[in-house]
Amino acid sequence: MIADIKAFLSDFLVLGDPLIYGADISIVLSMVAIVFVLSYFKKWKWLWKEWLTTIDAKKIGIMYIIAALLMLFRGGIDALLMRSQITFPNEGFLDSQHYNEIFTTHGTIMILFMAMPFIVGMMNVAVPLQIGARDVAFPYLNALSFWLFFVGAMLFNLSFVIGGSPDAGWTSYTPLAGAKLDPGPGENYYLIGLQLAGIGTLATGVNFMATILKMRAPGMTLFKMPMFTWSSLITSLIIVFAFPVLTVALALLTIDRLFGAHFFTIASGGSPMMWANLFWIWGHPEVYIVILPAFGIFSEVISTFSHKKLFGYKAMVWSMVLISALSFVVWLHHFFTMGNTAAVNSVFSISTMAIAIPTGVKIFNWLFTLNKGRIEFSTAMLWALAFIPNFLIGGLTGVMLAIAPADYQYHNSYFLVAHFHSVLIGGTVFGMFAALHYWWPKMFGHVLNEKLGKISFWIFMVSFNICFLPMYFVGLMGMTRRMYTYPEGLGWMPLNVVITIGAFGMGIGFIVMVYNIYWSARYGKRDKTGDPWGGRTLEWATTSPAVEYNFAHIPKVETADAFLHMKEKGTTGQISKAPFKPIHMPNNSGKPFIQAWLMFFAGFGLVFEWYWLAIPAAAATMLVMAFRSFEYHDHHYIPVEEIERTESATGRLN
Amino acid sequence: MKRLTLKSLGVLALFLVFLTGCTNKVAVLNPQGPVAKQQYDLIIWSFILMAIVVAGVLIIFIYVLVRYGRKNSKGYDPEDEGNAKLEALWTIIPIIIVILLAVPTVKTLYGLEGPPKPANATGKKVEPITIEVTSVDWKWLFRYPKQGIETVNYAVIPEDTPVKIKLKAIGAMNSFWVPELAGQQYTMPNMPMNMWIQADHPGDYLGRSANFSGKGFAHMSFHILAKKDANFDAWVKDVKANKPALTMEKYKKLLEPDIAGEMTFSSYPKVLDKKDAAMEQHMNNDDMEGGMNHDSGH
Amino acid sequence: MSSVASNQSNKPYEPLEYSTEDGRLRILGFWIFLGAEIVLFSCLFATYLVVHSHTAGGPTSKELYDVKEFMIETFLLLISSFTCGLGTHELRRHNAKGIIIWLIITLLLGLGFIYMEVNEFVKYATEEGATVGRSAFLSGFFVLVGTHGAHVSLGILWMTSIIIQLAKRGVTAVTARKVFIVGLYWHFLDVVWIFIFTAVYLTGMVL
Amino acid sequence: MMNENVEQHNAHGGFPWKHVIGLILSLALTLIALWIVVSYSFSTTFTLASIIILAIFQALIQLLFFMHLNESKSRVWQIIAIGFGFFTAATVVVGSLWIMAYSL
Ligand code: HEA
Ligand code: HEA
Ligand code: CUA
Ligand SMILES: [Cu+2]
Repeated sequence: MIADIKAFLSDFLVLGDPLIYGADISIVLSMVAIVFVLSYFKKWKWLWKEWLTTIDAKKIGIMYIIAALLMLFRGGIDALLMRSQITFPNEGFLDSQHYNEIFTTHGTIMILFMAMPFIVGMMNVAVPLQIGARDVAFPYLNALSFWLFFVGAMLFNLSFVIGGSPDAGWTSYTPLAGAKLDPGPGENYYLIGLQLAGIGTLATGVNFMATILKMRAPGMTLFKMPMFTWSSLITSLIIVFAFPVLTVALALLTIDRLFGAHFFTIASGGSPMMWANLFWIWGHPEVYIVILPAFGIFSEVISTFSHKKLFGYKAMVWSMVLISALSFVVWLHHFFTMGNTAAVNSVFSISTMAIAIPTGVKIFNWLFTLNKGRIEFSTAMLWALAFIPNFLIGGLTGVMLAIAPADYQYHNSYFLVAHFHSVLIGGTVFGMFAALHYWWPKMFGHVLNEKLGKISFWIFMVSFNICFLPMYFVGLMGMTRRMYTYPEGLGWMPLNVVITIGAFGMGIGFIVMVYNIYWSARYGKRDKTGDPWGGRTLEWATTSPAVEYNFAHIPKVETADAFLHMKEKGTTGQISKAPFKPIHMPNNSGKPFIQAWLMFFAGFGLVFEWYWLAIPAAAATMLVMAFRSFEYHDHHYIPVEEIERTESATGRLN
Repeated sequence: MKRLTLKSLGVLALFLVFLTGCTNKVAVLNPQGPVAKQQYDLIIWSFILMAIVVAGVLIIFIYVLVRYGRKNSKGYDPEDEGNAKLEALWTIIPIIIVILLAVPTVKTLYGLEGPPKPANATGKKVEPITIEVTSVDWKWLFRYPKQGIETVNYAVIPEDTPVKIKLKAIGAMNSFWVPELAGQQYTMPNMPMNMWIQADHPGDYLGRSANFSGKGFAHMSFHILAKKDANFDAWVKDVKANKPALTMEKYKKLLEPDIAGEMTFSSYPKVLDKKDAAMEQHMNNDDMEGGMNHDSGH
Repeated sequence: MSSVASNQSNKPYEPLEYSTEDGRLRILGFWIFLGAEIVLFSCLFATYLVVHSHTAGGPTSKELYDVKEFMIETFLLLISSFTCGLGTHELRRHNAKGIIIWLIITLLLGLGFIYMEVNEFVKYATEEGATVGRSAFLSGFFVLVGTHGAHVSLGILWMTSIIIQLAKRGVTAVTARKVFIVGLYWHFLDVVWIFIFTAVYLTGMVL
Repeated sequence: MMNENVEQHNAHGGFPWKHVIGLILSLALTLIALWIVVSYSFSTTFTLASIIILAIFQALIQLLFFMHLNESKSRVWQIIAIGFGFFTAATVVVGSLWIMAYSL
């Protein structure tokens, strides 16, 4: 009996690795600490009422962003562990299995659990405000999206301590990731964790498309929308049409692994390449999902801090539309080297290169927005400016990869690794950092310290180049990705040392940023006006942080840069002036939280093939949905007195 | 702000040094055969075009920052919102660049389908040789069907001779990459593929798997030894005379997941030749029911 | 009910399900979701078609499919789509009873379809040894057709819940929207079936 | 736009002609497709091409006659959503078949 339990535990828990014991201990300790702090300050009820059951997009956005920062930390630690292992030849810091798990979780977490929630978080924070709406179209669904993402991320991270992490790369190619070559729960975690988060993301896409299409303030025609809203609309569109593909790919591989089907196996006629095909049909649009919102943010930031209209507004919009359509017809460039005919490779080579054209249009429009401007080098602006040359390098190396015969030489080498970090960090991460500094006052009511912000910017940005530029060369020297070690005598060592130094430098830059967050929360300048930067769009028309209902009166829009126009006309006061009408708001609800956690248990059951857990949990999920369907009283009115009280508390009424 | 752009220029300069100077260790930029050479030419051509784009963008970037980055710079115009001519310009130039890239890309793609053209000026046509390359977890098997030889983790080829590589996989996918001789192709179970390599000079060219295949992946490197024609024939003779035969038992052992050193066999089980396709299928199957009579129609 | 019918008498008539902001939003949202569903099914179709010939020595499509069976399944669904449409038609006339009757007929037809499909699957598995794990072709077949079947089953549960709500509350802006949306879903599943009918069954007879 | 809605109203006043026509058309198209296949009198290419075209018409019938794709103030967006869905779907199916042609 005891032996049975022991055997079970040693399978269940990941044993025998000091690093993981360390993680176990720190997880337990931080859990205990959280529970203690919450109980000590009697915050349980507050947590439940204000956060866990909230369906206010602004708060959901903040939760997304917190999750994203935590995941950036986790993914960053993974990165530093990897770098430590491959700095010198023949190191023994991590063994092969461990290294494989780490790059898999690093890539997966960074893209799906860091970049995605960061973006969706920013959309939640800014889009309803920018279009002058009170919330998103489906607030309840929005909360469900968040909690699905959250439990997906939790499930994925759990693999580290229970059962073992996935180890087949974030791309999870079959047959390597199939049941035969990769038995055990690790890969199941990947499949189910991504599935949960992916469904949440799909719902977000639907939600934001409906929000932006239908809930804009009166007068805000499509071509008067702020650029971030435009980018969110187009990103949502890509999400809606790309994520179902991920859903299917994951489901098919799950069915292969759990129920013995033969989609991607080698045996019984399965087609391993079909996985690569489906994965990239989703995967390529995915990289534009994570870059387009960043483009939108750069447009906002560059225009705001050049104190000038965005140059070529229409071209900016149409180039994004074109990018979104093209993003669905280029996926094969990720497997040029899988023996395709020359015709296939030619077509996909050219379609890929074509994306350079609309992207170039955007780059030049940003440059010409700066032109004739009055450039103010705020921290947010520095991130936006640094984006231009850094992303340029990444984009151009992308075009080099798009040349199929040349890709035969670059594919899966560090040249590729360098490319995608250039665009993911130089584009997406820089964009998110710009957004963080830009919208921080809108989220929390105080600005981040500029000096610390600039220090962290310079450290991070310079280290980023020290880290990733040499990677292009090690790639050309023949170093392939996903090698847990390399032999001596190939001349790869010096550059790898430089790369690792850069990686740690980025860590330091990030620490300064975190310190800035802490410092500013305590001492940072409070933003009383709601408009700290001389903003141009509607989110700056309301208070910082925005009140629950966003705007006491829905603003009327006449031009693009609506708020700037109001300021020029002197009509800004109208948004918060009496007389008020009661405001219709949806009720908070615990159901999304509960439903998501039920799905977590269903997922956990599937990971270990414990159907006694999976089936009841899934059934309970359906039950919650049925309850929801029968729920008719899910909204309330904020009475006029309360609006008056809130508005005068913000000092906007007298 | 200037620091940022200067740095980018520095980086560019560094890149140029790498291109012109010590490229011996930079395998991709050191092509040693016609296949790699074609790819190298494309790389250089694309690099030149990219450098032009970088220069163009950086010049504008530096100009606007320097000109409009000061507190009281003249020419501030908050209403400046577009310029049809300029916008047309930066749509058309990229289109031209893309065309300049696309044409040689397509040409090269079709060119790579056949054997490389003879490299030396004599232009004499040489009979290609064929090597069947199979990746197994985690080693490379090289089979010379005509010579009847099998080697592990290294292969010998005659110089200036097109070598047809037939790629197969048992187990996970890998990718066959010898950067100095040719860009890679995947090895895939159930999908035999071909590629060509050719070496201009005798030498020892390092290759490795470029596609992750599990625990032993990092150790999946191999050597391609190019020899003068006569030496190649001598090597074949020597192997035939002095090396052991690959038995079925030994072969099955090789298929087990493990890393291995270099090995040489004077022959391999003939059954592998005959029931080649069926045999690979068999080895790849995880259950035996579908086994040998799997339709290998493709 | 009468209060709803007479509202906004000065404005031109607007179907009830579009009469509130919430209703309009949800209907648009559902259309967008259907766009996503199209892509979801397209991946299953692509996979099925790619592995169609990979039978690994097991049963082939020609051996399995039975014209009579899949034609009956097709007619059941086509007619149910029609009766569901009549439900929406009654909705526009604010006739709760009419809606409920047509929706129940739709449900029965749907149940008939599911019954036939389950029978078909069981027959394949028991008589021909054709299971998901037999070959790539069969994996593709069962998962594509099964996903559609799962959608139909879900639709049945959903429609049942809406019939109950309608019986309890009559035709209001909210129930109208729900009836309309479940109708969209049902018609959509018919569209998917048409493609299954074409790309799986009919094509399976040819190739 | 308002006029459209009025029309909708009238269309729903009496006998559901639109639905009946939709049903008849869809049954007819189904039977034609079946006949093309079971008559075995056409080339494979022609058979496949024609049944695919018939299926697309069927889908349009459902969308227009039963699903009211073409009504409401957001019909542009509805049509774009469905249209982009079909664009992606076609890309996925045709692209995959082309790429994986070696194994068909
Ligand atoms: C934010 C994410 C992001 C972005 C924006 C991009 C953008 C691009 N990517 Fe990248 N890519 C990734 C993330 C991203 N990529 C990831 C994660 C992978 C690897 C995944 C893995 O295998 O793990 C990858 C892999 C990848 C490959 C596969 C390589 C291989 O596996 O061998 C290719 C090949 O074509 C490619 C190409 C491109 C191109 C052409 C662009 C273009 O969109 C770039 C366009 C921009 C410019 C070109 C610069 C500005 C333009 C001008 C100034 C105009 C003038 C220029 C010209 C005319 C050239 N990418
Ligand atoms: C948005 C996505 C994203 C981001 C931000 C990053 C960020 C980083 N990545 Fe990542 N990476 C990927 C996406 C991303 N990566 C993907 C998709 C892969 C492919 C995976 C696969 O092959 O399957 C990959 C693979 C990958 C590899 C290749 C591994 C291999 O193939 O063997 C390497 C190697 O150096 C690497 C390094 C880094 C580094 C150094 C950072 C740094 O930028 C990280 C910097 C951040 C921090 C460091 C913050 C954390 C702070 C602390 C931890 C505080 C403590 C600090 C100190 C002690 C100094 N990444
Ligand atoms: Cu008319 Cu339904
Ligand atoms: Cu891509």
